[in-house]
Formats: sequence, structure tokens, C-alpha cells
Amino acid sequence: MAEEDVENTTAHLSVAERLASEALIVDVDGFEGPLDLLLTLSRTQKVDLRKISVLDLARQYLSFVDKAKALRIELAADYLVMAAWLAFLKSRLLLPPDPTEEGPSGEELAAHLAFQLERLQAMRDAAARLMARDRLGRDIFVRGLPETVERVRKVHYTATLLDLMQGYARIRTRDEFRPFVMDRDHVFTMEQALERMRGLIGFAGTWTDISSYMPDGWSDDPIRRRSATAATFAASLELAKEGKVEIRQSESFAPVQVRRRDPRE
Amino acid sequence: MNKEAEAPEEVEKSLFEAPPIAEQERMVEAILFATSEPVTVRELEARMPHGCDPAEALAHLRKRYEGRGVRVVRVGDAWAVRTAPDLAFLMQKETVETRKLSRAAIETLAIISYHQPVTRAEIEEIRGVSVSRGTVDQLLEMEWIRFGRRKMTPGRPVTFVVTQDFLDHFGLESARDLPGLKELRSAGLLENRPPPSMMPQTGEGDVDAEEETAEGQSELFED
Amino acid sequence: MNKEAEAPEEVEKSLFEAPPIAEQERMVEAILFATSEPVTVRELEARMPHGCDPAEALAHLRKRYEGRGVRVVRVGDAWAVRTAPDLAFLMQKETVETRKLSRAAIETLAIISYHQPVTRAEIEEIRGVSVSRGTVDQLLEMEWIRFGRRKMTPGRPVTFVVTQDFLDHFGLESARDLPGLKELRSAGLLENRPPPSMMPQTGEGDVDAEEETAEGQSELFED
Repeated sequence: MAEEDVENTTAHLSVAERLASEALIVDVDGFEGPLDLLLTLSRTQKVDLRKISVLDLARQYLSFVDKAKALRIELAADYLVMAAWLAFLKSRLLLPPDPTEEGPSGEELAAHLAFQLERLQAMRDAAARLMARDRLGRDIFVRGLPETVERVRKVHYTATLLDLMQGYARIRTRDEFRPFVMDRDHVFTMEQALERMRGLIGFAGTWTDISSYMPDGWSDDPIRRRSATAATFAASLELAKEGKVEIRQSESFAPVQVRRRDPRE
Repeated sequence: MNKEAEAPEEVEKSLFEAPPIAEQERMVEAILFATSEPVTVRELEARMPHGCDPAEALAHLRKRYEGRGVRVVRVGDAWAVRTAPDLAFLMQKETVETRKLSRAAIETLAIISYHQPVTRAEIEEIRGVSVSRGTVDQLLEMEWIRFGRRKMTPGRPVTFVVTQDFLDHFGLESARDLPGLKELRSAGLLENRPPPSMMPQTGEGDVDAEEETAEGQSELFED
Repeated sequence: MNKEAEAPEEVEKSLFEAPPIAEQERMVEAILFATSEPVTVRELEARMPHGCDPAEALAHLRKRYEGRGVRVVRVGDAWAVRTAPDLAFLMQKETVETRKLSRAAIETLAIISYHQPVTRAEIEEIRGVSVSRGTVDQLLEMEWIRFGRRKMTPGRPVTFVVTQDFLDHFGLESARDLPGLKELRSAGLLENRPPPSMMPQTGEGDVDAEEETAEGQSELFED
């Protein structure tokens, strides 16, 4: 039935229309899809798009597709999908509505197609108006000699009072939370004793009691005295080992004496 | 305002008295003249001394330049000085060749501007043909369109909107000032009418591409 | 210009009536604005319609821009629009970036505020690590600290004290009011050291500094 219609339509086409549709075929590449083609075809109806005859349009489209096929023009899939759909739409529009059938009526489908065409045409008109506006660089111009704007980057630092206090507390509590910590106020280290003795030993040409090398202020407090004594004794041994001093003790618990060792000896 | 109620930063501001409005107008004039890009009120505010009211200064300035060889024009939420269009004939020397846009690109641009925010699928539905990547890329590259918010529909597709550059190029204060927008809207031509079922869906083959775009987007913007 | 004085070849020009001077002024305005380099009178003449008098239009325009935010200035034998010199400061675009002060800077600042006047060596001793020059410079630059009196110790090292800006920023009347100094102490966070011993070791500098804070304070606020 569709076939017949196409033939009929073709037969009824005027020469001008035929030329037009042949031109369409030649220009098939120029169409931006089936909707564009339908819009172009609809112009031959020369009516308000709202009053367009979708049925006529469907016929024209189908005949266009048939001709394209006859001329062995490869049509993109969406043209063929549209053709199939329009054939379906045409049958719906021609046949009385089947009350058992679900879905939109032929009229609804046709109305939507008309809406789509009208909308596309409206967008084309809008595009034309847009492009015809006064345009920057063509009708309107920007400052030709812009002045350089110097960019200055300024970093703004912030800190809160809490940051400050926490920072301080962090520092001041660091020692307390150290896993191993000695109260160094009461400890005289061997390093300290060594340093002290190295400075003094040069003058000790004769045997001297090592207690005289004790640092000032460490003799009164027994805890401090013990630390200082031990450190000084250890330092003496270290110096003896280095060959800097000689060390002697006359008997157990007698005072320990040191003397500078002359390098020439 | 009483002193006790003042926030500390306002105290600082009040230390500097804002310049008289005539002076502020001069400042806005200097800033707008110095650049070829539109400048936002916010930016003006940031560059002018504390307490200035650039919006008011702008209103004065705009009035001052009415009918002159250059005009103060609004571009979205920014402002710029531009030559009066009727003097275009003097400017052949300054004319810049804009890249010739394809018909597809022009239509796509129009659809985006009138329907924004709009998804690629919606553009395809309106044009009845799939939108080639190149078309969108070209418009993006010209910075006439950009990505808008994702649509809250299945697949959360990306949308396109027009940019300030677009408004600037076409001399539009905002997208609301697009020619014929009202008429198109009242004619229902900007509605996104879903097609009745059984209508052939255009650009269906492109669905995959669109999904890829969506992913690309999230990669681009979410990290 | 009077008609009688016109040379014969200018008769042709007079066929086109020259636009009114106000219109010519608009033209000059637009050309000067849009051209990418200063424009000579000769060039203006070439671009404007026949019979125009760009020199006069320029004079008008120049007057119009007197005292405005931009001015018409002579550049060699050409003319251009330029920002008024007194507004040059607007051509600096300041971008302010807010950043959190580094831990090292906060600690150094805390030590200075609690122990002022304090030398770098003392800060280092309290922090237990050396203080980079950058950190101190940063605080000086922010004007949160400044140099105090030199310490009367060998080498007469410079000391640091906090500034009024610092007090303002932290909402303090004086560094003595540093909330938490007492609280920290009673909470055991700020250990009370035993009286200075003979030991030339840790702690001594601290206590001294703390004692001197009182002095430093008076120096800071009584002069």
C-alpha cells in the first residue's frame, strides 16, 4: 500500500516539484539529517509550519527516500529509520483509529513532528538573528591599547590565639613527655668533666688530687658531689688512656692523684 | 551603628573614609578603560579603596558615556567599555577575522543559548541529527560555551551554557536579552517536549559517546 | 576653516558635508580607544569621513577628559588614551591568598610573645631547633614582631618583641594578657623552673627571658 502511494504521489508531482526533489537528491549531503530534510520539504507546502500537512510531508519524504534508493545513493541509517517511522505514521493517519491499540494517536505523533519542525525553524531564525547582531571585533571594539595590570600576589597569613597557645604548650611540654629524661640539673657528665680537665691539666705539672678538679658549687650537695666526683674520675681515666695524664693512688680509698704527662717522656 | 556592635573588620574600614563618588567614578573609568576584558563589580570592589560603591559609580559612568563614541556596557555580571556600534565603519583596521562557523556550529550555539542549560541529547533532539564532537569542541575552544551543571536526570548528563565571552561578542547584557527570547518562550518553542513514544530518537547512536563525556567531565571537575 | 580659502581639490570633499564636530569628537574617541597604538592626526584624518577636522575634535575630546579617570595624551606626534597618573595604583591587582601560618612560625611567634624580649639564640634553645631566617623574616614582614633592645650580654644580640599589630590581631591588650600564660602554668603546661642554678645549661636562658619580659613589657608600653 505504501508503495502504491509513493507511485501515486510521484505521478502527481508537478514538473517543478520533480525538479526540486531531484535537486534534493543531488544535495543529499547538504542535509543535516532527516529533520532538516523534512523542514526543506515542508517549504514546498509554503504554509505556516503549524498548519503543515504532515501526511503530505510524509509522502514527500518517502518518495525522496525511494528516489535516493533508485539512484543508489547510500542513505544514512537515520534517514531510513525516519522513513520507516513516517510510513507507520502515514498508515495511522490514513486508517481510522483502532481503539484496542495503545500509544499516541497518529494526530499526536503528527503534531509532535510539526512542533519539532517549527522549533528547528525557530532556532534557525534565532541563529540568523544572533549572527546578525553587532558583533565584537566586527562592529564593536575593545580597548586596543590595554594597560597592563600588574598582579601583586599578597599572602595573608592567619593564626589564632589557640594556635599560638597550643604551639607554645607543645614546646613547653615536649621535654616532659620525652620517654627518657634525666634531671640534668644534678648531673655532671663525663663530657663536661673532660672539658673542664682538659683546660686545667696543662697547669698540673705535679701530682694533684683529682678532687681539686671538681667544678665549683658541686661539693656541698651530696647528690651533686657524687655525680661530679664520678664524672671527674671517669674523665681522669679517659685522659690517662689518651696518654695526657698519669694517674696514681697510694692505697685503697686514698686520694686519687693526676699529673700532666710530658709528651717527651 | 554603635561602636560596641562593630565587628573588628568594620572598625578597620571606617578608618579609611571612602572617596567621594565622583572620584570613585574616575576609578571605575580608569579600570574599565585599562582592560579589554569585562570587569566584575566584585573585582572593581577588590581593586578600589575600602568603602567604595562601584555599582553606584558604574551607574553614573554609564550615564556619562551615553551617546559618546565609546559606551559602558554590561556583559553578564561584568562591565566593559566598548565602541559605539554606529562607528564600526571607522574600525576596518581593527576588525578581527572571526573563524567562520559551520551551519551546524551556529545552530548548536543558538540552541545552547536559547535552551541553556541543555544537554547534548537535547540539542540532538532539536536538530534532529547527532552533534559531532568537533562542533561542540569548536564552540568550547572559542569560549562561547562552557559546561553547566549536570542535569538531574538518569545518567546525570552534562549540560552546556553560554559564557561571558559569548555575551560580550554578541553585545548582550545577559542571556535573557537574546533576541526574540520572549516570543519563542510564549510560543512554547523553548519547551523540552518529550516526543511521544515510538518517535524515532535522533542521535541515539551517540548515547555511548555521551556517557563517555559524562565520565570525562567528572574526571575533569571532581578532583 | 573658511570656504573661500579652500583649495580646488577640496571642493570634492565639500560635496560630502562633514559631520558636526560633536560627532567628529565621538569618532576620535572611538578610534583612540580601539586602536592598538597611538594615532596621529594624519591617520585620524584618513580614517574619518571627508571634511572632518580631527585636530579640533581632538582638542574638544581632550578637554572633555580633563580631570577624568583617563586622559587624552600626546605620545610623540600621536595621541592615545591613558590612565590618569594619580590612579596608577588601581592598575595593581592584588590577589590575597589566605594561608595558615606554618608550625615553625607559630612556635617562634609564641616564644617571642611569651618571652619577649628574646634573642634568636634563646628562641632556638626553647624550641630545641634552629630558627630559620625565613621564619623570623616572615614574622617581621607581617609586622607581628619587631626588633627590641639589644641584650646586655656578650655579643649584644638583638632581641625580638611583639608589635601592636600582633596584639590587635590576637585581640590582646598586652602580651601579658596572653590568655593561658597563667592557665598554662596552673595546668602544668608551663613548668615553673627552679631558681637559676650555677649550671650554664638548659633552662637558664628561659628563666632570664621570663624575668625580663616584665622589663620588655614596660619598654613596649611605656614609651
